[in-house]
Amino acid sequence: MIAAAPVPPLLEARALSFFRADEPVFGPLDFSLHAGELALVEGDNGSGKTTLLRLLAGLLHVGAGELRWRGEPWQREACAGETLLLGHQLGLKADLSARENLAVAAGLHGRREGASADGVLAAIGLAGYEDEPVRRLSAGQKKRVALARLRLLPATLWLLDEPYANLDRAGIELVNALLEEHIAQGGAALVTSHGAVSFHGGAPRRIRMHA
Amino acid sequence: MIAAAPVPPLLEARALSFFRADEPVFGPLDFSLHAGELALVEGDNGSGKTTLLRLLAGLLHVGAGELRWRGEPWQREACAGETLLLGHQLGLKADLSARENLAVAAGLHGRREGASADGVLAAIGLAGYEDEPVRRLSAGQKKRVALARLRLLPATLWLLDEPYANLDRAGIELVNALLEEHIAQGGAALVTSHGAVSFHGGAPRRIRMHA
Amino acid sequence: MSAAPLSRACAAVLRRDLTLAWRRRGDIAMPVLYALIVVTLFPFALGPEDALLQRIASGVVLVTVLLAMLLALDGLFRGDLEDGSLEQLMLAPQPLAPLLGMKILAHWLTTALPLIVIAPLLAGMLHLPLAVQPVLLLALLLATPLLSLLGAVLVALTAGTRRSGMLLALMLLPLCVPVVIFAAGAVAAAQQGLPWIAPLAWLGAALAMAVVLAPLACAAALRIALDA
Amino acid sequence: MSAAPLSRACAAVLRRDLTLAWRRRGDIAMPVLYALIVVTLFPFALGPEDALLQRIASGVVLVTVLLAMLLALDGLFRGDLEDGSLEQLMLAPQPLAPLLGMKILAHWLTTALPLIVIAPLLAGMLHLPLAVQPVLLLALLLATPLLSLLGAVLVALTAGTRRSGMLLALMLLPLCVPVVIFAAGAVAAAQQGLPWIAPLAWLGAALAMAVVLAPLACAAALRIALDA
Amino acid sequence: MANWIPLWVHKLGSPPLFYRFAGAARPWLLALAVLAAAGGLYGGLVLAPSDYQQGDAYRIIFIHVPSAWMSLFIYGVMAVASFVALVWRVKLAEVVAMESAPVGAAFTFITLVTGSLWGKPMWGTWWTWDARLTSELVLLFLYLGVIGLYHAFEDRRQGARAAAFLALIGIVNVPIVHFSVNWWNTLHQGSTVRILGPSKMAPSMLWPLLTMMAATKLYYLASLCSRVRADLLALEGGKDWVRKIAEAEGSR
Amino acid sequence: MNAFLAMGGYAAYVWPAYAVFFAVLLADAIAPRLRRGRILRELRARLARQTARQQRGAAPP
Ligand code: HEM
Ligand SMILES: Nc1ncnc2c1ncn2[C@@H]1O[C@H](COP(=O)(O)OP(=O)(O)OP(=O)(O)O)[C@@H](O)[C@H]1O
Ligand SMILES: Nc1ncnc2c1ncn2[C@@H]1O[C@H](COP(=O)(O)OP(=O)(O)OP(=O)(O)O)[C@@H](O)[C@H]1O
Ligand SMILES: [Mg+2]
Ligand SMILES: [Mg+2]
Repeated sequence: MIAAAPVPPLLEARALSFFRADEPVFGPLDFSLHAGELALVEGDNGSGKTTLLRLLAGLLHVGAGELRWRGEPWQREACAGETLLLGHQLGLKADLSARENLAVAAGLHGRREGASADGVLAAIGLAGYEDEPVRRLSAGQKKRVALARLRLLPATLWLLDEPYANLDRAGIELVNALLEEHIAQGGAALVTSHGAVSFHGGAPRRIRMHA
Repeated sequence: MIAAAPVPPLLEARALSFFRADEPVFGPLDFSLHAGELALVEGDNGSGKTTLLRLLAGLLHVGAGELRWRGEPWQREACAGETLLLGHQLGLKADLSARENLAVAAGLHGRREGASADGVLAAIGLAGYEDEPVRRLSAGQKKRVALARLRLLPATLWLLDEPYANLDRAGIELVNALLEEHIAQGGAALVTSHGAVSFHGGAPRRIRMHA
Repeated sequence: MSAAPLSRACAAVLRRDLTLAWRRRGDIAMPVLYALIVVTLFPFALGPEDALLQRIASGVVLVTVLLAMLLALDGLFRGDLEDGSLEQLMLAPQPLAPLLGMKILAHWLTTALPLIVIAPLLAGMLHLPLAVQPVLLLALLLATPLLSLLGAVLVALTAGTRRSGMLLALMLLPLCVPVVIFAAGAVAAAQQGLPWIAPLAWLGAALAMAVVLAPLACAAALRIALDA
Repeated sequence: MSAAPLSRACAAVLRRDLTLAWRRRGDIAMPVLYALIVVTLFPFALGPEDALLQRIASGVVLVTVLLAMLLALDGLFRGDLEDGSLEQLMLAPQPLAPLLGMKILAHWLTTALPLIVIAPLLAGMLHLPLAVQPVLLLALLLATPLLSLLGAVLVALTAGTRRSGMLLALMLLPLCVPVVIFAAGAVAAAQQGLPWIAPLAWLGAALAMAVVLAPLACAAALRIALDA
Repeated sequence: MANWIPLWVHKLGSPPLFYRFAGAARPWLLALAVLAAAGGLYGGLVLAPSDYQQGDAYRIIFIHVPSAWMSLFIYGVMAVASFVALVWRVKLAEVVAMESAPVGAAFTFITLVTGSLWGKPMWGTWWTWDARLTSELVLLFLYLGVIGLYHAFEDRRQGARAAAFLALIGIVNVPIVHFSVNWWNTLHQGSTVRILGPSKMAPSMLWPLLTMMAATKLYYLASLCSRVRADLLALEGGKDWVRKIAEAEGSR
Repeated sequence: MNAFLAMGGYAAYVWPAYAVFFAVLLADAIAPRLRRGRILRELRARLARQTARQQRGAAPP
């Protein structure tokens, strides 16, 4: 599947860079990501990982270089329904329960066939917390609710910014399992992380950012 | 040093617990910490690690049980000058530069003999960023500024809540080096963390929290 | 890969915001209390002459309601911005404008509507003649959604900045002035027994235009404000 | 293990807050602009009769200044609370009350003082007689720090909550009322050529008491509000 | 000899005991309140003659004045309970203070509405910015501030302590508001009020008034009992005695 | 009786005043009862959740 196929890559960056106040935040970057692939974005603190992910999600403008989506020039409308971003801020309303938060997300993105909010929450280790307002959850429990969203909504490309932070060991296993399942179903993912990621499904691609 | 000495422990908890809405957040907890000791607080997400550290810092009230400081009943005034807390929120003003942030902290706590803001920042890997407003730093760079504060201010007891989160490998090494130095100088520290902590100076004590 | 249809997405956003408002129903009461308080302060500051108060009643009520709305407007996107849900909304597969329109509608329902409901009480406390009150209500019913819509665009523009509250007030004022002039004009005309339809018709026309254009402008402003 | 002496700690806090205010000097202008806007709206809402405006001038200026201060008060601890610096302040080795006193002082210097500076302009816009203006200024000089101090206690109480803004207005009103009565009383007396010292003397006495007690109450309130 | 008093107070301070005590006392208090109200209203509305100046409109007095007194009295109770709650951290005192506030607000509201209904025929206006009326309005704001602050907190006990603090600051304000009658010498409709000063009041009007006063006090106690009971259940949700009650009611 | 209800021409003021008095106090009396029911219902739900959690915790995941 990764072989030089006639299928264009899902996402392709050519000499991509981003500028803040005319200074490059990350240098010209070349990479491509096919369906069924996982890429790790690596780099020291401040090297621009978060910035890259926000750019790929469509929140920031491309500074220079080119970005292609399934072979076409990248456009927000084309990939909005197929991309999910998990950022430093989780995007959960603290006053709503975990279940209600998932319902809102499903109202916008639709839901995967066969997936239900309660089922996803149970799978992620939050059974019994469905009706608790998110504000009462600890840092790691909140992160789990955000991960549950990934599993509930349909999407091809996942952009995960430090998904392992704040999670205990069981939580880290869970993220790995989620990623494996997603990749196996033909999805793609871009993940930033500092810790050693022990991903089971083969060595992931690596994208290095230089500070 | 850890042997049954006549010196009372720096910090001692007896059947300590904390309640929210009359439900225990963490169970009765017994531990003691001597000068020159490091204790790791371990537990799953939501087991009450953050809560414990905030309680020990004096931000929360003891629910039940007893807390002793150098053999005396714990009192805020007695240990305020000797305790430093590094929480999920770093306590940095985003509009001030790293150097100015450190100056404010030193204005309140005084500073260690021989330590200077610029020296500490350089040691922590932020040379060249002294005058950058903190808002322009990345997640890991902010964390480093907060760590620099630990090194600048005099204190006996450090309470560190997930100090490794958001840091790259060099940053993690740095935290370990900081801790070793602090312990070697007769300080004590309580550290929460999920990741495997490879602390060089001997096996640290462990305090397990049960969810 | 089936994004939800627009109508379902709009319903989800509206329901979400109304649920959130209901969870914090104490907050709904706050603009109302604020208005009540401001109106209470005036007799203390001006002295309690009934004739004087009656003369300025409609003006004070109008200004007060606008100020209370202005305060509440500030929070239109703040919460969503802080916890990252606004980003998630911007990444939704549906066009952003109608979703924001729903947010504005929910905001109007939860802040302006309660104010309109107690406006007669406020007016009564300042001895506004009973006959003028329907006109005041009509003016408020047209003026407040107009302000909500225009305000939302400005709130969106200031979303990326920290100093939003006051900046917002500053930017909203030039927009407030014509609205106040027309609304006060209608009430004053009614108080003097003159025809008062014309100024209200102008307000209605402006409202119709704003309903169409403001959500689009709001979406564009938001994308600009967060692009950094 | 040498905690800094109290005087140095106070200086550090004061310098920090003034530096922060200077970094965002745009924000300092905001209450001023807000007050200007509110005062501008009144002639539009009431119609431009000079006699009427002159009659209500001092009252409107007083209420406006108070409302602008109230808005700004809301942010007294917000920033520090969000980024965790308030916690750090509470964990400082010095007693909390004087440090908070410094914060309140800095806040008064950066929000109320600019308002007092432009108060003559506002009063002039509404045709307040020139002779009365010194009394108005004196009243404001006594009333605003009093409100800053009392307000700080209430802001501290709401520090742990989300819905601070409007709730604060509600809680502050009963404290505002006597202040407004005395300040307006002095100005009204001056406008009628009566002696106006007595009400100002009361304000001064209250201020002296508040300077001593409010920081202590503020510290106690903050510890209560953040204990969860 | 007098030893049993503090002991008794201490015992009642324990939530489960007070819960049972309040449950037992409430029906009696409520019955007495209804009885007194029935008697007072019969005396006030039927037996008492109409006033030579105000006609029958004065009969509003039998609810207006007791409510006005209660609005001040309850604030006093709330302030005392708040003080106890803050200084000794007594849970029951927190609950009493916080559950008094809504009742006090209700009586304040009644005073305002009945007063303004009385004012229309007597003064020709529903509302006027008289010092006494205004200070009653400010009292309502004080109550609402306490209630609002209490509910603004996530943790109920913390909210109770914060609101108790506010109630105490507010009590400083009560005399200020009261004296504002002197400082703010305006229309001062108070003189109309004095026509019926207690000394001048005929006994046939006085006894229904006093009976109604007793009725409102008893009602307050009854209401407080049921409110405190509900609040204790919410606060002590983790304790066994509450669980037993919950399970017992659930199986019914 | 009619004379009593007419209140000497002030019926429009006296009776609404009494109505408000009783309505407000009635609402005040009913509110804690409703709240009590709600609290107990929530408590039972929480207890059920807790036992569910404990059972899961006892069994290995
Ligand atoms: C909204 C309007 C009104 C409000 C808020 C109000 C408020 C009060 C308050 C707070 C008190 C208790 C004062 C104290 O014990 O210190 C009181 C007492 C009283 N009010 Fe009113 N009142 C209003 C209108 C009226 C009217 C229209 C009348 C009759 C013309 C009236 C007659 C009385 C009388 C007779 C007392 C008992 C005075 C006494 O204790 O000697 N009130 N009112
Ligand atoms: N809002 C901002 N304004 C200006 N500069 C910024 C802003 N946010 C980040 N930067 C700068 O841009 C660079 C890249 O930041 P970014 O947050 O993308 O890094 P990162 O790789 O995610 O780092 P970390 O691992 O610490 O999270 C950093 O040097 C930082 O100082
Ligand atoms: N503000 C709050 N109000 C109510 N409950 C809370 C609050 N904060 C945390 N909790 C609850 O208290 C428990 C302990 O939370 P705490 O944040 O101390 O956990 P933690 O061990 O730090 O977890 P994590 O590793 O996820 O950070 C959790 O079950 C959480 O749901
Ligand atoms: Mg980052
Ligand atoms: Mg934690």
